[in-house]
Amino acid sequence: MSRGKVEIDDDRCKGCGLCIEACPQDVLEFSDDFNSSGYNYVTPENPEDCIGCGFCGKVCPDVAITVYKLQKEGV
Amino acid sequence: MEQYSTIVSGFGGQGVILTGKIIARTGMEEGLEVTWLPSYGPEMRGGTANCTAIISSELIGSPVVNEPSSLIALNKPSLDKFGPSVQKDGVIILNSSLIDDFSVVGSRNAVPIPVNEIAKDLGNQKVINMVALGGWSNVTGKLSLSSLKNGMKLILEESGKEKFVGINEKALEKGYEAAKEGVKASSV
Amino acid sequence: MGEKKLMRGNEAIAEAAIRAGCRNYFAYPITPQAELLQWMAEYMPKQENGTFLQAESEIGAISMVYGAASTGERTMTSSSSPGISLKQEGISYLAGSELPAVIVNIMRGGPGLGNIQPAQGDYFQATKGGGHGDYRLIVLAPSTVPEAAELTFEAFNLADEYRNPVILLADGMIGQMMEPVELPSPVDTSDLPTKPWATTGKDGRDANTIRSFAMGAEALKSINQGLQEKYDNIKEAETRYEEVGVDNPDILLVAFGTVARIARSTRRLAGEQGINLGIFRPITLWPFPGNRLAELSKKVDTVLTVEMNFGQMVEDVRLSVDSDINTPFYGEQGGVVPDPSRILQEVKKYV
Amino acid sequence: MSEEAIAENTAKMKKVFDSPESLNDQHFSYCPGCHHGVINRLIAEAIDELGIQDTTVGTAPVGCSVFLYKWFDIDVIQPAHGRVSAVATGAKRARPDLTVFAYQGDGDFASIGTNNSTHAANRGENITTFFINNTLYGMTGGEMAPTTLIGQKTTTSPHGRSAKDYGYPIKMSEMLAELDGPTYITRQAVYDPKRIDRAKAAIKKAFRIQMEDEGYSLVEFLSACPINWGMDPAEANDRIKKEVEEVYPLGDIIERG
Repeated sequence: MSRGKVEIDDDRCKGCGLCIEACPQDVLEFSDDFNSSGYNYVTPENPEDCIGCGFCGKVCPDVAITVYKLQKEGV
Repeated sequence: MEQYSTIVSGFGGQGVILTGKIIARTGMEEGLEVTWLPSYGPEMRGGTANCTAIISSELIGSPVVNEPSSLIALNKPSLDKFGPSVQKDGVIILNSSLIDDFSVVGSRNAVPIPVNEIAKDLGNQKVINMVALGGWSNVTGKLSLSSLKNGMKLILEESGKEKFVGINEKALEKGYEAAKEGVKASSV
Repeated sequence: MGEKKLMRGNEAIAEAAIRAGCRNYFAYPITPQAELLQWMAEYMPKQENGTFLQAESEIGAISMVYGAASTGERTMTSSSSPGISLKQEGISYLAGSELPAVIVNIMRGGPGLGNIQPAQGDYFQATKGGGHGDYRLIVLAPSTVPEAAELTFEAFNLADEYRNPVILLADGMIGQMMEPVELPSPVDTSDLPTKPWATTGKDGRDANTIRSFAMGAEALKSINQGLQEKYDNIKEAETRYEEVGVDNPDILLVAFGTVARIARSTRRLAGEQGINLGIFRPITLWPFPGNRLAELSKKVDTVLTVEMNFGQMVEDVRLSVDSDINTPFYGEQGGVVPDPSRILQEVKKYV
Repeated sequence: MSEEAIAENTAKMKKVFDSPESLNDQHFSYCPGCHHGVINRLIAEAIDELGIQDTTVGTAPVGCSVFLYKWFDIDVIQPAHGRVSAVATGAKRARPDLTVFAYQGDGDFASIGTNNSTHAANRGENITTFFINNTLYGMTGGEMAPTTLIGQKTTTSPHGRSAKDYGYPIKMSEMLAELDGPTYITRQAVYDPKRIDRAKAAIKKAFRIQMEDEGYSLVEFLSACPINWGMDPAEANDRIKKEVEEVYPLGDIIERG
């Protein structure tokens, strides 16, 4: 079970790839598709490895990323 | 009263600006239309200073006059500059303490008053302008001595200088008296 | 109205602004309007929420006006000709962003450094633009100190009503001279109309933006069309003038500001010589009272324009009257103030 | 993992990173990899966290961030190029109860508006300035700025900036720190999560200083402009680390209590 989850808004993503660089778990990759603006957007290729650290969201210049983190039981 | 214009001129520090303001302020208190226009800028800083005060019972058109009804000349350059432009039947109050030769006035009514000496006798060189203004009141008859005293008092009070009202009143009075002598002197 | 006070034009303007509810004043010193700044420095901090700030530059001052006016507060700056040139950037932005503000220009001689003597050489700058883009300022031209105070007070109302900058255009003589003034009673600033468009924090409403910017061609065109409609409304409602002896004049003289009052002396002299000199004085230089002038001009053969420049308002006069009317011009410049009898000489050339 | 398992998993998850309230749901028009977007978001997050969305007025520059009013859900004033510090001054003086920030680029803050920015700082004007230093003029086509590094090629220094012709990169933050007016001046970068966290802390601190009426605060950001630098975004980040920071070192420059 993954500890985190990342969602990328395909339409907002401009494919700069900074999130791919920032991700410590190699979760993210460029997709094979292009969004409506023509950008080769980023997509979670290995979502199960996400730890919910939020680094990708922090470095994203386009506010395209939402990150979730699994909460500890009882919290 | 028909429009009556006065140029007050001297070097910076002789109180010409204040003198003109007192004429204007007094006129206003008398219910007249008035304007007061200073020369301004670098020439005021240590050079000659002059201002024009106009009093009138009608609306005043131009605040600038090229031929004033009267002139108060506190030094020689002022007399030389403005003396020849005073109206032919106009009045010139001149500071005879500093001006010996007043031939530029021609046939105009020139009243020499030794304002520096009079001020010195009063113990305050700063009141030469009031001595001259007192003389102006006497000779022109446009604003009475008591009205000018009131105008002067109002202006000094408003600028927080009420402690100088007394000495300035005396100076106005002395000038007014001296003008009688001056008139005699010029008609001789 | 209160009691009569003997005041310098610059001081009367400053005090009238405070009484109109102006609480934000930003400026940079320049002769011959320095007393205005000095008055504000003394009295603005004594008002509740009063801001006086001597800016780092004229450009800084007009930009501070832009910022303060954005918050909806009554705001003013003042300067003299070369300083007003520097402010043109900000004035264009104020007009483009539809911000109310009052700008006082106590004109001196130009071009360039010119001198500090009275002049009317900034007519074009004030009425035809000055800055970039299609915009208009309401331009008020007082001819006496009491009128300068009155129009300053009124300028704030006009600025607020139309969300438009207003220029009070007077020459150095009006700034420097003293006349008795009856100042208007101070407004209660809490009674001033609220400005829902102002940037005051979005608390409880959608966010507001103050801008003169629209990227799209159609968008900008539409904004400009809106401005033009507003300018048409101003023309309709706010054109002001004064006329003296225009019932049956031999000749009509057109002048604004100081020259118009000097022309009154000329009228007196002319009357003594059996000449009926009519005087038409635009109080709003923009909107220019061209329609009224056109009507009056039908009564005469000659409309003589007199200005303290080498011919600026005369262009608007010529645009207003029929082409068969003689429209000569007489101007003085450099600080030379036209003398009433010298103007009479000009008048007599045409009657 | 089955769909059901993922769904169950998601239910136990908490959103830890999302768009701030103070930003509108609008796409930025910045180029891919441009740091303006990160900085905009950090400012918006700071506004949210300080609870000042309703009382903040931003001033936008002319240039790439000209659309600040579109992106931020706060009141925004759009001034002339270079005038942002003076306009923010006017707004703050008129309404001292508001939190006013000035967002300025290299040209705005360090060239055409240096007079205005310097004097606002010197007066200790109670505003918060965000200075985006990307070592050139981005919007107009990558021209040389006063902040351009020696030897850096731009469209108006195609042979590299020469000190002989244009002097040296202007260090606005150090220069202003020489004045007695400013309260807090710091230089930050946003090329990795650690520095982004620090930058956000600096923004919040700068805002707090204004909110406590403590005077002028300035946060300078070393910002990447991959397109005009002719680099991909990762290389641009690397350039900041290796070249730009050499000239403009990161960290607090002054902090006065």
